[in-house]
Amino acid sequence: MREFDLLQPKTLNDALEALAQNNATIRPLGGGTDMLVDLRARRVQPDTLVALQGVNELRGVTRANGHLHVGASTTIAEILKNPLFAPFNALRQAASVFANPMIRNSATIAGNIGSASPAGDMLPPLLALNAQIELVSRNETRVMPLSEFFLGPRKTAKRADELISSIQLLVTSNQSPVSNPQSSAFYKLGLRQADAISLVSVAVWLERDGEKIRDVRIALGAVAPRPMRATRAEEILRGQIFSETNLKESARIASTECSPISDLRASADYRRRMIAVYVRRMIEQAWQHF
Amino acid sequence: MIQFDQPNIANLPELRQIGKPLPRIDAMGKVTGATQYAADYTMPNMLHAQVLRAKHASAQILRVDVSKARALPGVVAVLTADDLPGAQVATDIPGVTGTSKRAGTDAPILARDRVRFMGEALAIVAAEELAIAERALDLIEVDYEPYPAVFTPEEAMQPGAPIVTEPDNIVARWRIVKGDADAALRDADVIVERTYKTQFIDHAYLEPEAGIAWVDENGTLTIRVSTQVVEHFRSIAAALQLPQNKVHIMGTLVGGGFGGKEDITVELFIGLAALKTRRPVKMVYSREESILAHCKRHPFTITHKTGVTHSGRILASQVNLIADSGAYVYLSPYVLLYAASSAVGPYKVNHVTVNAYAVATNNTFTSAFRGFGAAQACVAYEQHMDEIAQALHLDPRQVRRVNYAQAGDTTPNGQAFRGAVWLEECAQRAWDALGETPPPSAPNIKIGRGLASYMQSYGRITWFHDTSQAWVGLEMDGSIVIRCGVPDIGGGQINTLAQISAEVLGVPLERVTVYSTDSALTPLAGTTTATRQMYMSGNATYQAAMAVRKTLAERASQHFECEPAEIDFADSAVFVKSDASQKMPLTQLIAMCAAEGLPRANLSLFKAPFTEKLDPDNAQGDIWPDYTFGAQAVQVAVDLETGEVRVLKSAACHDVGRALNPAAVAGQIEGGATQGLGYALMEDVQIVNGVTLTPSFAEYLLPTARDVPETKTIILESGTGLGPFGAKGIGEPALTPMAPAIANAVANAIGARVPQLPLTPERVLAAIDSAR
Amino acid sequence: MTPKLVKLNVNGRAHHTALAPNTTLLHALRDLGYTDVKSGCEKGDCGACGVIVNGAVVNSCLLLAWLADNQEIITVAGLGAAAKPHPLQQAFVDFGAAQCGFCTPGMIMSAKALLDEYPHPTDEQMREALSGNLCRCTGYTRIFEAVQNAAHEITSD
Amino acid sequence: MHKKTIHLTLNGEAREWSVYPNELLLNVLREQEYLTGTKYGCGIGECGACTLHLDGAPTLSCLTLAIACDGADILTIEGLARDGKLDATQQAFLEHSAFQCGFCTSDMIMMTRALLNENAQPSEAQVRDYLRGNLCRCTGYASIVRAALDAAALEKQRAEPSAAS
Repeated sequence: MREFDLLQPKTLNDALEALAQNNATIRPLGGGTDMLVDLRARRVQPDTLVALQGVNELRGVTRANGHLHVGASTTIAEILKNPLFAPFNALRQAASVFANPMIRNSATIAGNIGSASPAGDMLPPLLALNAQIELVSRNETRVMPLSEFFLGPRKTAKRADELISSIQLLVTSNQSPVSNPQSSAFYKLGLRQADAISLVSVAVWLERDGEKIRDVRIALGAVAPRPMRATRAEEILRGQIFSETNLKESARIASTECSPISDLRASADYRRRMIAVYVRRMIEQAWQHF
Repeated sequence: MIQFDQPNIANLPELRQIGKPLPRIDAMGKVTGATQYAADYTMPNMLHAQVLRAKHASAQILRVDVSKARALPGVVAVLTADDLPGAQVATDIPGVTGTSKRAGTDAPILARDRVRFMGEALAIVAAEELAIAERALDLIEVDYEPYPAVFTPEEAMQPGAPIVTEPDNIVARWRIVKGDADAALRDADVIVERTYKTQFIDHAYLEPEAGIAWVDENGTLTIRVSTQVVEHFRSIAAALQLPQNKVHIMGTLVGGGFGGKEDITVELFIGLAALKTRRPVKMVYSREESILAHCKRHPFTITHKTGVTHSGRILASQVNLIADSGAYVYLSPYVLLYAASSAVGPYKVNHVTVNAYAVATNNTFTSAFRGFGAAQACVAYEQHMDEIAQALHLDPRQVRRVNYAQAGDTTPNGQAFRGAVWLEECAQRAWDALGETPPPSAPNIKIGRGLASYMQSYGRITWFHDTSQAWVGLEMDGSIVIRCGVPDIGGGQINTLAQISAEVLGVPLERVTVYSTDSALTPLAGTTTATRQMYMSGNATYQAAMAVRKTLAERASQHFECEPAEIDFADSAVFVKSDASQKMPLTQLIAMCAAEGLPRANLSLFKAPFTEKLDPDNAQGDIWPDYTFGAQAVQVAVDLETGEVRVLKSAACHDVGRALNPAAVAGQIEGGATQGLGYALMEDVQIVNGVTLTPSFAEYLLPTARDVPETKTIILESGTGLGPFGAKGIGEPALTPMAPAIANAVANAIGARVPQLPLTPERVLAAIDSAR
Repeated sequence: MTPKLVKLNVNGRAHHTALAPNTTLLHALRDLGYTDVKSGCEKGDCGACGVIVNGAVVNSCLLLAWLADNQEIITVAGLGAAAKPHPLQQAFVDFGAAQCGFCTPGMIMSAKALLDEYPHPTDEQMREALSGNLCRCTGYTRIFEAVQNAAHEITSD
Repeated sequence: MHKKTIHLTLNGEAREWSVYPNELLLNVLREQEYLTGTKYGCGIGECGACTLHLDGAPTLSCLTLAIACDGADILTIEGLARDGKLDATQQAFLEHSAFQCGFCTSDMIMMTRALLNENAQPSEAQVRDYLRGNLCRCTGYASIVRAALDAAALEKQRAEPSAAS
């Protein structure tokens, strides 16, 4: 494997200092489940890695001010186990089919986001849940919608001197009299039953108002250079009665909004078709959850 | 779960350990991590080797400059073709293909002027550390000039196609003629003609290829290697120009073989490096290297043209087979023979013509893989049986039933089936084990069922004149020592020998130790290939143990004053069958024999049936000692909107003759079926224009624990096998029928057929579309 | 690339060993003699290198050894030996769950982590827990039997 | 206890060793350099099996601290043959089969080499006296003494090639 120096800061300040001092060949290291594979394959060639494992500020999941703050180092396994994630069904479903249990014990939420693979399993549910991402550097902290974070395959809005510090999700309660019930669902279509890379993935989030879909977000994975929202497909449903016709039309529109490629796993045409099938199925599933 | 049935056990002797699912003697080492595999051995002063591999599928090599690599501190040797003039890997079986070996058959150890597939070896680096060896590879400069290439057998057979290996691209052909198929087709009520395709697949043993080589103080090159064939010491000696008695292969327990460790892997690279550096040299393939550069299963295109009567009786078959041999020949001629000879399956067909070709291309070379051509043939003939039934509007099981071969019927080569041929019995039981068809779980789900019967030989080609040897001895404390050159690749090869000797000599299994897999120190037992070790080395061990038993029984009969036939052995004691009070510890008898100089050990050689080569005009003649028969039934659920397939249930029924260890037999059947499931649904080494698109386990998909269905394994015991206690081989047969059974089940569910493996969701959906 | 002295606590024994920053835990353990930890793919696809670090089963090929400094590591050899095997190990022997044996160490570690979390796992939980460990020989059926029987054995004690 | 870095020449090549103060030269050679030709026989200087040349002098490596070898020139049995050609002492031991089990052979050869460096024409008595600290349990020394004497003659012959022809 490539030679590099490994820094093991104990505080966020030290980590950010290290990133600020160094040039572009420094990279943060989370769970390592992507980074070590990339290092072996020479897809990345850093001179220095900053291991975030020992930085306590990046750990922990807390609920405050109506939001869930998910520390960057939160592992995928923790998303499955921690009851605080219970309201976020799509995120749980994605975590449950994320790679395999061993990888889940190491891989972190920020690592999956930072890798910015178009097929990253956690990304569509986070988009559908309208997650905010917090980026920190020595000089500033900025928060942006996750939808603005992904720029292209493995390209993000994060600068080399920045770290993902947390993800924030809006928590609402189905018991609350002031908010409408909400539901979400996720599916990954792969070529086997476990530990598969997605051919397509679909996450949806619904807010219900009687027989109407008050609000909806649809996010797609592996069918564009970056994980994407199918906003035109959402428009078909938003504020409308939940109906078979609307559902089918929305699914059809979603399949035209994406821009998949053909590769060794499937053709672009097949992927488009599967987007239509699974957008419809996931909306049905989320609706049935109410 | 194993169902266990013994319908024909009356002719078998009383057995105390054979037939019991005893824990294997190699198991404890494996579950505690104590077992040392090839990559686990280190030696003082050891170097690490790495191989530079070609980055083009077809190119002339203009220049290989290793000077910078040699200059890197820590690099001890960099070897290229110039360091080993003339050295070649023999890829034909020496001395058995007879007449003249085809030109261009051998593969270079390191390419000199030309590379023929992407991944071909160009140079070997040996360095003090693995990281240094890897860095040195980057420093080797190679200039290529692209050379015309061909990537499909169909193109490679065209006149004017680029020649991959001289003199032409057709590296092997077989033409089998039995009866007059042309004439018989004219009498048929219906003719069904279909084409089926299979893909490249990878053995994907969990243990990558590995070995360590050193030259001892006597100049003997010793190679400790993960291999199915310790007899490679002979071809290694030839390639490295050493006397055969100066190459010593010490095998290890092998972390999975499946045919992929049948050809030479690291041996010549580390052997050469050790000879040059006079230091121990270790090499372990990366997973990517294993997938990219070692042999694959042959893809086949198989066309059946079959004439049948309205009642489903097959009158004649014409079968064409084309196999992709990749860039070198290796075992292609034999893989092709297995496929050609089993082209019409276990059915009685009086008029058969088979034309089979193995064709060189600039793809990764192909060679042995569990099922060895016969598995590919089964993918075609069993799907074809269902398509015949469909054409005739008959139940596929009925069409099989009227055509199943019986004992005395012959293969396309004219070889008669012997012993029990329980095709119908196996098919019925496998089918019944599926139980009731459940209702679909959703409106978009269709449930389908499929069946496949098969025949698969066990034992090597009989004109190879196969033999095996084993040495069995009793120690003074009553423990048993077996010495046998058998490589254990995980199928329980060693345990089988232990269990046989334990049975014959009445000693508990755990008191048997097997010394195995050493070309210099254990009697040569032949390859762990061709489903032959239980049959060959099992019989050799049985013979040797029986010889020891005979000596001991005679001495005991003197002591007890009875006939030797009255003596029996059990629980480390010897006794008179009719009078249990007449008994002594086995150790006492051993001591008596030792005091009198009577032998307590025996070296025995077992010979398979020997035959002459096939008639060159029509390929008539015997090819194998015997066949295993069985059937696989599966139930699948297909999503009609997405093409996703889930196998819900799998039921296998095989007549194994005699299950020496039912747990081990069931393990073979379940593991083989799971490989067949991968073959059917997800495994695919995609080589496009010579480039492997699936270089790791992220792209090359194996079935996981979640992919295997509810599984039923039914073991039948006809007792008519040629192995010890009437056993038949089950290693390869276990895999063979699974893929076509799944293909038939999917076709049954969707009313259309995907003629190309694997059945990806996309292909299945396309077939569903076509049926609409 | 300066090596650093790392303390690896493996199966209850402390090792102080100088390691370069790019050494994976897999190679560090194998170099220390823990060859029961197998290398099958070096990219987290096969699970043969599975070990338990601080209670969680991970791919040791994807963990830099420095990050395991001072952590508690358990390999299959640490679960038990022939003289006193762990119930999982005994069950793998008794039910014929090991064929070639190369996936067995990682498989048992995943099974161990499973039973630590779910003493009576459902079939679903078991299959999911083992889904990162590829086996090419057994077809998993015998492994499932062994794990369920070991679960029974452990909880009935 | 801290390791110290030392530099030395081993069989003609420069070496940098990092050694603890209590490490024996014998062990460093065998375990770090994998030069196992130098043997462990008793650990207390009674048998001579660990003999090598330290700055030209025959030395018991089991009684020598490695850390004391900073700047030293060490020759072991592995460094004796040059350019693929056996040293005269090795050639003589080979021709006289001056070994049985072979375990003392390295040290006997290294001692003979040292002897010839000091005295190109030793008498039998001088040979026996020189080798008195090196034990052999197999040969009874007769063949070793013959080999040592012959080595002297062989070396003389090699030095005067014309006289040999």
